[in-house]
Amino acid sequence: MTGPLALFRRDLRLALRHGSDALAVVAFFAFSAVLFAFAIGPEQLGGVAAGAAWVIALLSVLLSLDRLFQADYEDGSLDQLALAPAPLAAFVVAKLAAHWLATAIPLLFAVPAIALLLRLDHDALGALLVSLALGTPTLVILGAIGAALTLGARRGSVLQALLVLPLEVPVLVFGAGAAFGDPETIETAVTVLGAMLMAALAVGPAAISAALRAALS
Amino acid sequence: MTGPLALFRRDLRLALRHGSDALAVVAFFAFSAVLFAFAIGPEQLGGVAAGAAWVIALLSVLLSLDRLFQADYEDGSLDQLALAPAPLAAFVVAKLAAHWLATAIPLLFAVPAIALLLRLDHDALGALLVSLALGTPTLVILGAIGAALTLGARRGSVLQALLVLPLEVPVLVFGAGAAFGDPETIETAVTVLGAMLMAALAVGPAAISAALRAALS
Amino acid sequence: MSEFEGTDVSVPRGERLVLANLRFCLARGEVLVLRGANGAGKSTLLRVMAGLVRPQSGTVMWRGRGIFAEADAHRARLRYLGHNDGLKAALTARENLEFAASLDESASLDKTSSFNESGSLDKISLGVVEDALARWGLARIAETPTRWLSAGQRRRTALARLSLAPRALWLLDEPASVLDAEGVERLSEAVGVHAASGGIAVVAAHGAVALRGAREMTIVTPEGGTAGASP
Amino acid sequence: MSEFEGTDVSVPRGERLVLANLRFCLARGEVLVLRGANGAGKSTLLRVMAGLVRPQSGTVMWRGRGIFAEADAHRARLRYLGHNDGLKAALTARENLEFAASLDESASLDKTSSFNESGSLDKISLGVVEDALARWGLARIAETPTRWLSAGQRRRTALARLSLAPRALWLLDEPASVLDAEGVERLSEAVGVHAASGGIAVVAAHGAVALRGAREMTIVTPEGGTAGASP
Amino acid sequence: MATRNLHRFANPARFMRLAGAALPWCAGATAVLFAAGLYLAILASPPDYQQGETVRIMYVHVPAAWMALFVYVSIAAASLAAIVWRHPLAELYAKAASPIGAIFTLLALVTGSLWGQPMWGTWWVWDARLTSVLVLFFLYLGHIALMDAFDDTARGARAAAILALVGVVNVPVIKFSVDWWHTLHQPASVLRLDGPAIHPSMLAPLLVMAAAFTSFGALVVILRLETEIARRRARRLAAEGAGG
Amino acid sequence: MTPKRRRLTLALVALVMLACAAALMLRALERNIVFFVTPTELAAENSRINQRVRLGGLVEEGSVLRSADAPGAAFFVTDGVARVGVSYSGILPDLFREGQGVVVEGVLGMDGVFVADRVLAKHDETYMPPEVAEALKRAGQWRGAEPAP
Ligand code: HEM
Ligand SMILES: Nc1ncnc2c1ncn2[C@@H]1O[C@H](COP(=O)(O)OP(=O)(O)OP(=O)(O)O)[C@@H](O)[C@H]1O
Ligand SMILES: Nc1ncnc2c1ncn2[C@@H]1O[C@H](COP(=O)(O)OP(=O)(O)OP(=O)(O)O)[C@@H](O)[C@H]1O
Ligand SMILES: [Mg+2]
Ligand SMILES: [Mg+2]
Repeated sequence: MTGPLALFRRDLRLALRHGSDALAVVAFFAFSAVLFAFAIGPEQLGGVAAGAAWVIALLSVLLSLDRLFQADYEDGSLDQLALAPAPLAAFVVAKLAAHWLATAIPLLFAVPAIALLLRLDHDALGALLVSLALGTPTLVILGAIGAALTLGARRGSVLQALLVLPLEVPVLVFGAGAAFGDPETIETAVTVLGAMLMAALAVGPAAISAALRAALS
Repeated sequence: MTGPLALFRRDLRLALRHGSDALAVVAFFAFSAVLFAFAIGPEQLGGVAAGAAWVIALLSVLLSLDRLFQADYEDGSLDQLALAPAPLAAFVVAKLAAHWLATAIPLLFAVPAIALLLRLDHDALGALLVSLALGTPTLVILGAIGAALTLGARRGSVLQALLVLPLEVPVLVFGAGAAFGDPETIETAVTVLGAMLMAALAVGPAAISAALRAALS
Repeated sequence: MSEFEGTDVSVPRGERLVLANLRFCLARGEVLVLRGANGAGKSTLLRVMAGLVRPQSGTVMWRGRGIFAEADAHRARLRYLGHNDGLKAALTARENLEFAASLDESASLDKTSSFNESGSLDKISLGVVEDALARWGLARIAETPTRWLSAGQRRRTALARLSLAPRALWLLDEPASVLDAEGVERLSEAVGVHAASGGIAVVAAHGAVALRGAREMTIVTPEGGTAGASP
Repeated sequence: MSEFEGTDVSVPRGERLVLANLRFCLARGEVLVLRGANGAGKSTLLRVMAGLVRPQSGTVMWRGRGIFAEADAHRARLRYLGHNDGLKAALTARENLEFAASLDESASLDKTSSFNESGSLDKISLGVVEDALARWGLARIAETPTRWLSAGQRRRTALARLSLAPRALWLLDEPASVLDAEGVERLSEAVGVHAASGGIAVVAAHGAVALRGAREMTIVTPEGGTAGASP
Repeated sequence: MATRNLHRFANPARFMRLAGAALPWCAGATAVLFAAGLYLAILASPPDYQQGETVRIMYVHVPAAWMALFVYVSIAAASLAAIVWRHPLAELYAKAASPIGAIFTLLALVTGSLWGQPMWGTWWVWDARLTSVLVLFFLYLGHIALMDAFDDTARGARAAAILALVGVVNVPVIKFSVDWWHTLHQPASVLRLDGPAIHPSMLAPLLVMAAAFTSFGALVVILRLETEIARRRARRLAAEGAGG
Repeated sequence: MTPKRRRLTLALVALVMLACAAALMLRALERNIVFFVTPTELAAENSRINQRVRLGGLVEEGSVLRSADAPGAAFFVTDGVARVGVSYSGILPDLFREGQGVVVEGVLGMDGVFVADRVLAKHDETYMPPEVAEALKRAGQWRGAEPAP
């Protein structure tokens, strides 16, 4: 499994060196939170802050996903990955893990600051962090399915949004639910998010690698 | 001026055929509005809808800007444009106009539908439309300066791009102000937005074409 | 008489000079083949000649006037083809050429043009595009998005830009690299016609080239920071 | 004895068959040069041989076993180089090769490997990478991001992957296209050594190739929906 | 040579002979079943003890919802066959069936909404059943869009097949959402463990209508399959003609 | 052999994950993810006061008070254990009647009265002609409307 590990390291390095995508996600997140705080005003913020934070986080994570495989596809790297001895699904997992680490982790670090800005209380912050930590990997996997399916398609990214939207809504509903609710709903929601992540992990890599092979053929 | 006109038509055609970036913006806009409705729940939506709609619209317009010149740069088209007989600044204006038309106009058309979804009232819708129509071109120009500076990204220009970002905040603040406030603030805000657009138009194209030439040399 | 000449051209790349005190001198109707090892600086020199890269020192002149001082005029007289084809993958070969043709039109109206008989702009460029497609053997695949074309078909589409309008200066960076024998034939014929009508062509190339009457210039990979050219 | 063979291979692209009932047959140590006009289907055939494209009909076999049935084993025995170099522009040549080397390692540990003397994985691959860089004349530019390299330097980096680990089958799509004379020399030597040690190489090429003892096969552009190959 | 080119459609051709024979029967069955079903549903069945005459929406809503699910499952099965065995007909079936499935889904959504307004007091709520059916509708749309988003039909078919398989998770969610969650939508009346909770006088028309919908679906799928195969053949011939 | 075993392992891992997913889902479902809360649940949580909630249950028999000149009504919603008083001033759906399932949307005030701004009728899966319903009632086999599970 050195191959996938190497891909993981390479993608992280690209994210750090090039910086554009990974940092853009956090910048986008912070930026939108500030805008939100401005646009909505402190009085009304309380009730909706957690939900808003979730939506913003989701949008930020989605942001760079539509080009997840594009660069590798265009410069021929994807050919090399598809022809490497390790199974393509393993490379997919490595790539998604690197993407998640490079985007979601900085985002999680930014969340407390954002929470302050949006006047989230302590419990809500905890719930938000937990639900984001559990929900974002699922979002990444689902988005990657869309990205792989639409690789080389006409109107790729619109199509991707169309494909991914219905699949991601449930994640958001439970994620936001967890961030909002009382302890008991939080526990339920967290369990459901966990279940969704497991299911996405079980189905995602195989589906993605099948879609990538189709794109290359 | 047939050259810039041809570029304008080509970019629009690419946007419609490929859809990749331009239509994605509208998809993203609709997508986030739906997500908002889900995450916040219809009950609490009323008070925050206008602000949310505005933030989402702005984020959508910003979305594809960072890759505005990337494709042309990588496939060699930018070389051809820089060597065409018409001045590069004219091509830049054509490109930005096409981008704005392909992203902001569909977005403005989508706004009423989204307003329905978010249960916005009539006045807020009007103010939102006006402020977006005036504010988005400025955002596009400022974002394009950043995009041109980061093209071929040596660290220095990333820094420069970071300097451009704060310029967008005032646009956002006044835009949001216009969409929210009472008629009088709206008038002020609209005037300020107009002034900003003029300034951006005066400085932007020259700055952008200089940055592009630097990236190509 | 030298139409296009450069003196003492030095260009730094990264920490070192890629081109150092290089000179060239081209008369009307001349074809220059640039040779040199990989990384010697052929592409860099072509970009200098196009006016895309401004040398750190030295001058590049057309009929005795600096090309950077008269950048607009210089752009209007040249055609450049780089390592990248400069095509949009989503557009067909015809659409790509139509676009290239309309980029020229502002110029061809200003200058004496070879097709100023009559008709609307669109009609003119349509005829020209049709012609260029035929001349490069692209008629049958003109309606396929260039994304699906083979490497050589794409290169031909890029080269077909040469046939859109007469230009005094052609700068071609390894134009034959993925062409088949017939493509190379068409290319050398095109360059021949161009030179015969008084045009100048600078062509970077490796290996044998079938350009009749071409002069060769080898760019020497700089050793110890010094670069030169052996004519 | 034929090691690698294909029978009746047909591949549709768009609405028509690009390859129709094509057959090939390669013994150990054999080098096959694919020829054919632009768009004839050379690249397509190489992708079929790599197992990337599954033909609509026909079989491709290695030692009598279908390559698609044993896809993993087939991937582990081949090295493919397409029109695109498959390099990351932000990484240096060395980093790109290190990455390529670690992609192989899972395989080279499973199989008999030519460099299993000792040392940690990292050390092994470092030595191999150093070696490959030197063998393709890249030592001096190994630390430059490939974004800044010349076209030929980038192609050499891509080719240097061939020297990372021994593979039974090389599939090279116009590998010499932007190489200088010295680069072509290195390439033909590498192919020669590969063939001498029993490896098979399939090389798409236009123009003259300096591959000793190579067999040629021309892919004919299909007319009226029929394609064939003249061996 | 020519036979080899047609190899891909040899199998469908044989199938289409069978389908061609079945077509008139299908058309006849559809006409008869619809006539009987509509008569039973509109004239011959009683009103409900609670809902009154509004209950007649059921005779459209429920068969449409069933068909929406059934067609999706069949597409997923065909997609599996297309991916694993590369069966040419499977891919064609998926392409032919998915717009029909989308229409049935839309019909279920619209009739459900129309029914919800008088019965529940709202056109729409975001409960688990309604939301998951909406997701199904979007999946159908995505499937259709993906099918012809590529210049290469084979590529579109593969992508769509993968999507169809991924989307299968949604089917049990739709079916069991009413049991798993507190939904506004009612639990199952017909397909439930302790027998139908619908009086036979209303169950009979419902089942007849369901049969009518099924045979109508089959009819349209066969027609679409025929046109698709004919179109592909024509395009292939045209391409070969242009080549020569 | 090796690749085959690897594929098998991958398939097994996927299966295990799916099993985990199912297990987690079942665990979550024990708690019943809610479109609405029941009166008992509402009573157990004071935290819900002054927040918007959806409350589901049956309209208690004999509890409905309507005023003659305005639409709307006041009634109790019960799940057989606890009950909550609801006031509503909008138009009621056709199916709203005593003993029938409802979902009401609104805010629980400090005084314990639930002020609804939306009332949705919920009905069960039973369909029959009115005569049959009558007959069943007369025969004493009427199960009546049950609260939703
Ligand atoms: C937009 C709103 C609605 C949607 C999307 C919807 C969706 C569905 C679906 C997917 C099924 C099939 C479930 C299965 O096979 O188990 C179904 C069945 C059914 N629906 Fe709806 N429905 C809606 C509104 C309604 C309304 C308002 C009513 C009645 C007041 C209703 C009554 C029924 C009945 C009686 C069944 C048959 C249950 C069974 O399978 O035994 N639906 N609905
Ligand atoms: N989607 C498609 N629609 C139509 N034609 C296609 C499509 N995809 C590929 N083709 C055609 O298939 C052929 C593919 O050729 P391939 O790339 O294998 O050529 P090649 O022999 O490698 O040519 P070159 O020498 O130019 O590299 C081309 O003629 C191309 O136009
Ligand atoms: N930013 C940079 N840092 C260091 N070196 C650079 C940089 N940019 C370019 N170079 C070097 O400058 C030279 C550019 O060469 P150029 O592309 O002109 O070569 P060429 O003669 O066209 O080669 P080829 O035959 O391979 O196309 C290369 O040696 C390259 O490594
Ligand atoms: Mg070069
Ligand atoms: Mg090729």
